Amino acid sequence: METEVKEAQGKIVSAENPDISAPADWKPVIIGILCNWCSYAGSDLTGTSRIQYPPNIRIIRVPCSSRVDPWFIIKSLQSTADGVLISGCHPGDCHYITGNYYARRRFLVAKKLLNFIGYHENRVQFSWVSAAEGQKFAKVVAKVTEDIKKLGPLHRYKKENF
Amino acid sequence: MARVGVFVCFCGANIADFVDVPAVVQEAKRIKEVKVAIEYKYMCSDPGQGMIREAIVQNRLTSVVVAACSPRMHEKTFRKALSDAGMNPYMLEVANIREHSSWVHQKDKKAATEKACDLVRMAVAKSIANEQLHEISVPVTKRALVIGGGIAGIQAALDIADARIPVTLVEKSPSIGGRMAQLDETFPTLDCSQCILTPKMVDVASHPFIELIPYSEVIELDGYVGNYKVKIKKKSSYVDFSTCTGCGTCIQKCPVKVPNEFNMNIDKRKAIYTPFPQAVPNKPVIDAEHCTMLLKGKCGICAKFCEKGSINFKMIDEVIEREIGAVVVATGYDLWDPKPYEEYGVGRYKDIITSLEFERMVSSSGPTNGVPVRPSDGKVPKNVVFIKCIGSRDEAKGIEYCSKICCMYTAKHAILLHHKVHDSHAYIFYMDIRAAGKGYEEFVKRAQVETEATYLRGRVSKIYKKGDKLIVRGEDAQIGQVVEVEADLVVLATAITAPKDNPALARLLGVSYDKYGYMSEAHPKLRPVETAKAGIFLAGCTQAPKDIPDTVAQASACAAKVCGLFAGDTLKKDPMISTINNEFCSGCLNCVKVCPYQAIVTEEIPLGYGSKELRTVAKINEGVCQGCGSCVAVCRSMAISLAGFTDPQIINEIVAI
Amino acid sequence: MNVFLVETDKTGLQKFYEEIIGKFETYAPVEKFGKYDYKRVLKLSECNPDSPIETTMSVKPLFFPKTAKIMKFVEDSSGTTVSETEEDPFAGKRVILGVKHCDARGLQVLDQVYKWDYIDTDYQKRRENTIIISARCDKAGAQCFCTSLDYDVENSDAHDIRIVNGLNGKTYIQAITEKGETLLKSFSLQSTAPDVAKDEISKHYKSFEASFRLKMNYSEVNAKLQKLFDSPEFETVSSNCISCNTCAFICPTCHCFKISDEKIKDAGVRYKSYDSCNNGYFTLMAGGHNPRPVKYRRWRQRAMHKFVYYKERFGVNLCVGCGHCAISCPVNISIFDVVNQVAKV
Amino acid sequence: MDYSNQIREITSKLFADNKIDYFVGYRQNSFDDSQVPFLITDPAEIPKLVFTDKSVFNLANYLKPDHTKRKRVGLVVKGCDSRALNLMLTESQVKRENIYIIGICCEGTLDDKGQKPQNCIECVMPDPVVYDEILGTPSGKKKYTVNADIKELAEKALNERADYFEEIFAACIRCNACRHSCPLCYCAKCCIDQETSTLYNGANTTSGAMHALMTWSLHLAGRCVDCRNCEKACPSHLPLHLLHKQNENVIYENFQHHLAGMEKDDRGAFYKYSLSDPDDFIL
Repeated sequence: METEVKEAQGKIVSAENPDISAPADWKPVIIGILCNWCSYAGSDLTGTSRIQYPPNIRIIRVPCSSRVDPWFIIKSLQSTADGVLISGCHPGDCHYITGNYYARRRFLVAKKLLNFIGYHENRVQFSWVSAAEGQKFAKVVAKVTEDIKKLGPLHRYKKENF
Repeated sequence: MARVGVFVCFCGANIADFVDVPAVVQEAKRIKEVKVAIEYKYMCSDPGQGMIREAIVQNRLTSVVVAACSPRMHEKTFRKALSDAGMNPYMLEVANIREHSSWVHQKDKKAATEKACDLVRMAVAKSIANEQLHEISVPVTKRALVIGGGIAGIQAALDIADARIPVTLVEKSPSIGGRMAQLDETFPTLDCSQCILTPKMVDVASHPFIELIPYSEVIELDGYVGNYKVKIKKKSSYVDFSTCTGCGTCIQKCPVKVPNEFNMNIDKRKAIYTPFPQAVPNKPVIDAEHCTMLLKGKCGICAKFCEKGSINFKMIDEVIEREIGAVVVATGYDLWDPKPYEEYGVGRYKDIITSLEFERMVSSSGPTNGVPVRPSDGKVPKNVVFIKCIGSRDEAKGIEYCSKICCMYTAKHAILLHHKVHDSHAYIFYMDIRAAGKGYEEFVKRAQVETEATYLRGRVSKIYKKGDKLIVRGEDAQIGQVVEVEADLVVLATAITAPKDNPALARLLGVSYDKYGYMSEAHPKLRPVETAKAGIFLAGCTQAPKDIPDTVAQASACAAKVCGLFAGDTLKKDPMISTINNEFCSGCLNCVKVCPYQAIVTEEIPLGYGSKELRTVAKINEGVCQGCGSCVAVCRSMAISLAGFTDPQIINEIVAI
Repeated sequence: MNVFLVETDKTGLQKFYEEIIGKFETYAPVEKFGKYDYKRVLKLSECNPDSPIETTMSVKPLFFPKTAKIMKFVEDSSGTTVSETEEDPFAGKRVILGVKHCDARGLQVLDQVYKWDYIDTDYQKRRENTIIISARCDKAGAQCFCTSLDYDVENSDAHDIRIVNGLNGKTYIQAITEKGETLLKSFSLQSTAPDVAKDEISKHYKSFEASFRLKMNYSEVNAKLQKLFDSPEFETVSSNCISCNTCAFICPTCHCFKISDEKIKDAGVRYKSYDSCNNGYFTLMAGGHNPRPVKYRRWRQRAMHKFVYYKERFGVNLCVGCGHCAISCPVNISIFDVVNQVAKV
Repeated sequence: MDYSNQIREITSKLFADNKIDYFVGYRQNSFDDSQVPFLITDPAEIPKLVFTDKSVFNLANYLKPDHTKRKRVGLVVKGCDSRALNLMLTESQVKRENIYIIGICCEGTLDDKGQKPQNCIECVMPDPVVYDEILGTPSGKKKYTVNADIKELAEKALNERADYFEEIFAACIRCNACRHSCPLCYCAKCCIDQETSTLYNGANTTSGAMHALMTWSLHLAGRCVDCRNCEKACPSHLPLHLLHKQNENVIYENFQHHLAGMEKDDRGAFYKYSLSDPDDFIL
């Protein structure tokens, strides 16, 4: 059961802990891990087409979504990120033939497990974006950013304040 | 201690208008490892690159970050700049502040600048963990294997051999020639198929750089690009080709008659046979399934009459091995069996034939000496109905794709019919006329004008018999009415399918194939000739349906690819591939299971330092690895790392934000 | 010596505890996930320090926590700046209730290593500021063997205040150290010190001592072990050890640690965390050599360190006989069995 | 169930025929009714071998080279243990010809309190799936049920669940007993106890423990056989099965009812895929 995400009096309440809140103009940090051949190329196309999207995402390039080990997600969530987006080629389009099929399995289990231990399911999202889908990439980023903004700041398991 | 240089590009106004470049430079300068941070109008220009080179030398940099456009754009340019300055080119990282910042956050300069700063910080952090990488060279065996001796295989073999590269050509049947040898004339020029094909077949047989192994199959392929080992099973022909002169006496004397598959079973051949008179090699083989001597141990007439004593009933299959560097797959196509079209009476009415049967009939060397006849009564047909898209573009009964050549060969058949039977009339039921190609549309026009064939747009719903005629009922969509045509003969333009052995062969070769059984190219547009497995190329219909000119073009492209592969003594490869630290490897070999390229093999290493006991660990085959990183993510003990995208590099990026 | 001894009963003791919890930062064994560990308590009802409770972890983490920040650092163009961490969360004035005497003894043993060579000021401060109130065990556990070692359990001075449940239904609160005495006095308790109390305490000890299942001759074992470094028995006794490290992590006297840095952006922290010599690569060196690659060598190190080396260097046995390790061991290896079996020859 | 005598007989024969170098079984603990793993190389020790419903520990753990040095080993396995063994075989950790397996058709073990533990109640496969010799009568595969704890937790509010797990991770002391007691954690170097702390949080902080336990459970996802060696070894008594069972549920429901190690040559769920795997969670 997911808790209702609350937005109270101009403050954004953390989805995982109602005691924590942030001002309404709080900006989330999202780490995007993109496969080189489809999604990274797609995000480049978003740029070349000058399609605008929210500036909260920081993109990391990997060769294939199958390179993404679930602990990258955990590490990201423990660092500055409030959310993670991982994107790869559509099923069947993987530059490396089958990489995204293996990745898809790991992502599903990791996402469910993270949700189980208390991360809102929208903290970690996945998408298939092809090299031609510049528009889709912008839409995905906008959606993910919007979702995570609603969830408020992530505070659990953050590295202790240095 | 890392010494990083950061070079931020204005990209004219592209970056500078939306990102505060000097602020990014200032931010970069705050990072501990950054020893120099410079901004410039166009980093990719000569002066820009010059600045990078100069800074590398002056500041004794250990890695370089260029904050500019996408790495997919100029990574190579800047790597070269590093190289020119005497630095390992892989010590470069590109922060994509144009496509990922200035162009997509044009309304918020502050946020775009912040993001650019983060991207630079990430790139700096990653570059600190970069390792010096060196191009990998793999030795090559300069011999190509061509599988299939149709026009695709012939063309590829000849082109490669002409470049003085030895070729082994493996053909399943006793002769090369393939489907093209069965054709009478070819569209759109109507030149005789045999006339243009046989010289090439002879060239193959006589080429000093081609080793032709007919009547054989590939049974095993090992190794990787440049270094394959292939096992070829030479089926027993029971005829010693080295002594056989091809005189043909044995064929004449053989008492066993068997349906002739070359002529689509319209006539008969002998149990010892050559598929067709111009066969190459022109040596007979014994069909073990039908030879009475082999089946029952009686007969042996052929051996009695063979002056050279070339017939050896005790001959057995032989496996030969070759070391090769590249493979061209050219296995051609099969024809779709129209049996599911029950409403047409396929199988019930003898006078419904397939297009290739028609083709054999109109061939002057064919079973009916070039005159089409009705299989039921041997009469020459007057009204012939051709139905296109039998199996093609039919999700319900056949396959979804268009077989590409049927429109053209049906037009050809209309012309051939007209030539052979002057008072005949052709009716052609079609869905569309797809005549894209040089001279193709003109050819269809010619067929329509010259033969006055009736083109009827619509599907045939039913065929039934009325007397000795077949009544073809279909819709003429142009007038919106049901039409019925009285036909002497119905010719079905059946679809092209992948050879039924294709999936098995694809698995054996380690290349992927689609749901229809066609082998998959590496990229549908930009790498239509290569497969995902390096060193294996596709020619002709083994990849998708295509006509002769396309097939020949693809075959020549394969040859160019093979020649390119063999151009140097070694192959040069991108070093961004996986490596295994075998001390960490626990030998679970799950990496082997997920590798799409079979690039991971096993090796035995001592159990401990100086130990005589061995344990099995995984090992990356550098020649094959494409650097996807699938293995890295499944390696639980972190024994595998992917150069260029190592765990420390990615984690450095994550924690730098 | 002037003995400060208060005779009271169950209710008096409850009142005493309540008063302590009200006045001090108090820790006591608290249940969580079905086992007891020392946690901060705010109400007496949260814990039950009356009779000693078998905790999984010893009291060690309150002085040598499982992880602690040892410094902070910031990196920028001027280089790396190191700074102190914020205040030590364990440095305040504290009282710990319900400590078993073996646990308390463990701290005494640890003191030796912390004041030798490098003086760990954090540890010293935590020790100085803490008062340990110990309830003497009524009955020995199945894995206990504290009475067989080199220290006087009856007159142990490892804790500041001792609570004894007399056989006569009375309860006795005894100050052992000056710190303890000051505390008791500050609670306006009077030393009644009747002789009967001393007798009761002594009687209680006798019955406690009689309840031990495990007994050994310490000096003999110690003497023998010194010569048994090459004993093949180590291999046998460690055969079913799965090298899980549990024993070291929960041991009241194990004090090995590792150092790790964690960094985000340009700032980071250096941590000191528990480690264990049972870990396969605890001794792995940068060049790849590992002097203890197999588990029997690691077990030998563990046993010898506990029973020989530490004694040689500091004059006290490192093992305090609490039996924590044997209880927590998933395959029930007891250090008692190990040393006895090796020394049997 | 008591197979002590049969096991002693088989073991004597194995040693007599020189088929094994080690035998791994159980022996009675000296002072209570629990049992401990017992490795023997000497047939004289055979009389000490026992097997009853107190034989809890998953002995497949002792096939790790550290314990039996890749020698020929005979061992006793219950249903869950044999599934782990199956995976160890698939993952080339042991050679089939080097082990002699006595499979027990398990009727469920008993914990310290004499109760049947949860994993035995919910056991899917009490019979051995790989063995050379089988003792007892096979009762067949059982229906898979979703663990009650998981259901209960999944129904809780997100922040309650988060609080609960934060307590668990805070209580972890990162001794890695869980990893060492797991037969499938055979890696020569485990990523979660590697000292590369910039990659893996090396410190025993709550976040470090969360990272380590999560990664560990994901490495066992689709491989865990629910023997609960880890949980029994955990000195902090953490309910580690929650993580594993959660993954098992997701995998069972989404990936063709995959259960680890049930069949010969079964790969862990992450080392294969199906084109029809769920895609609906992906944007």
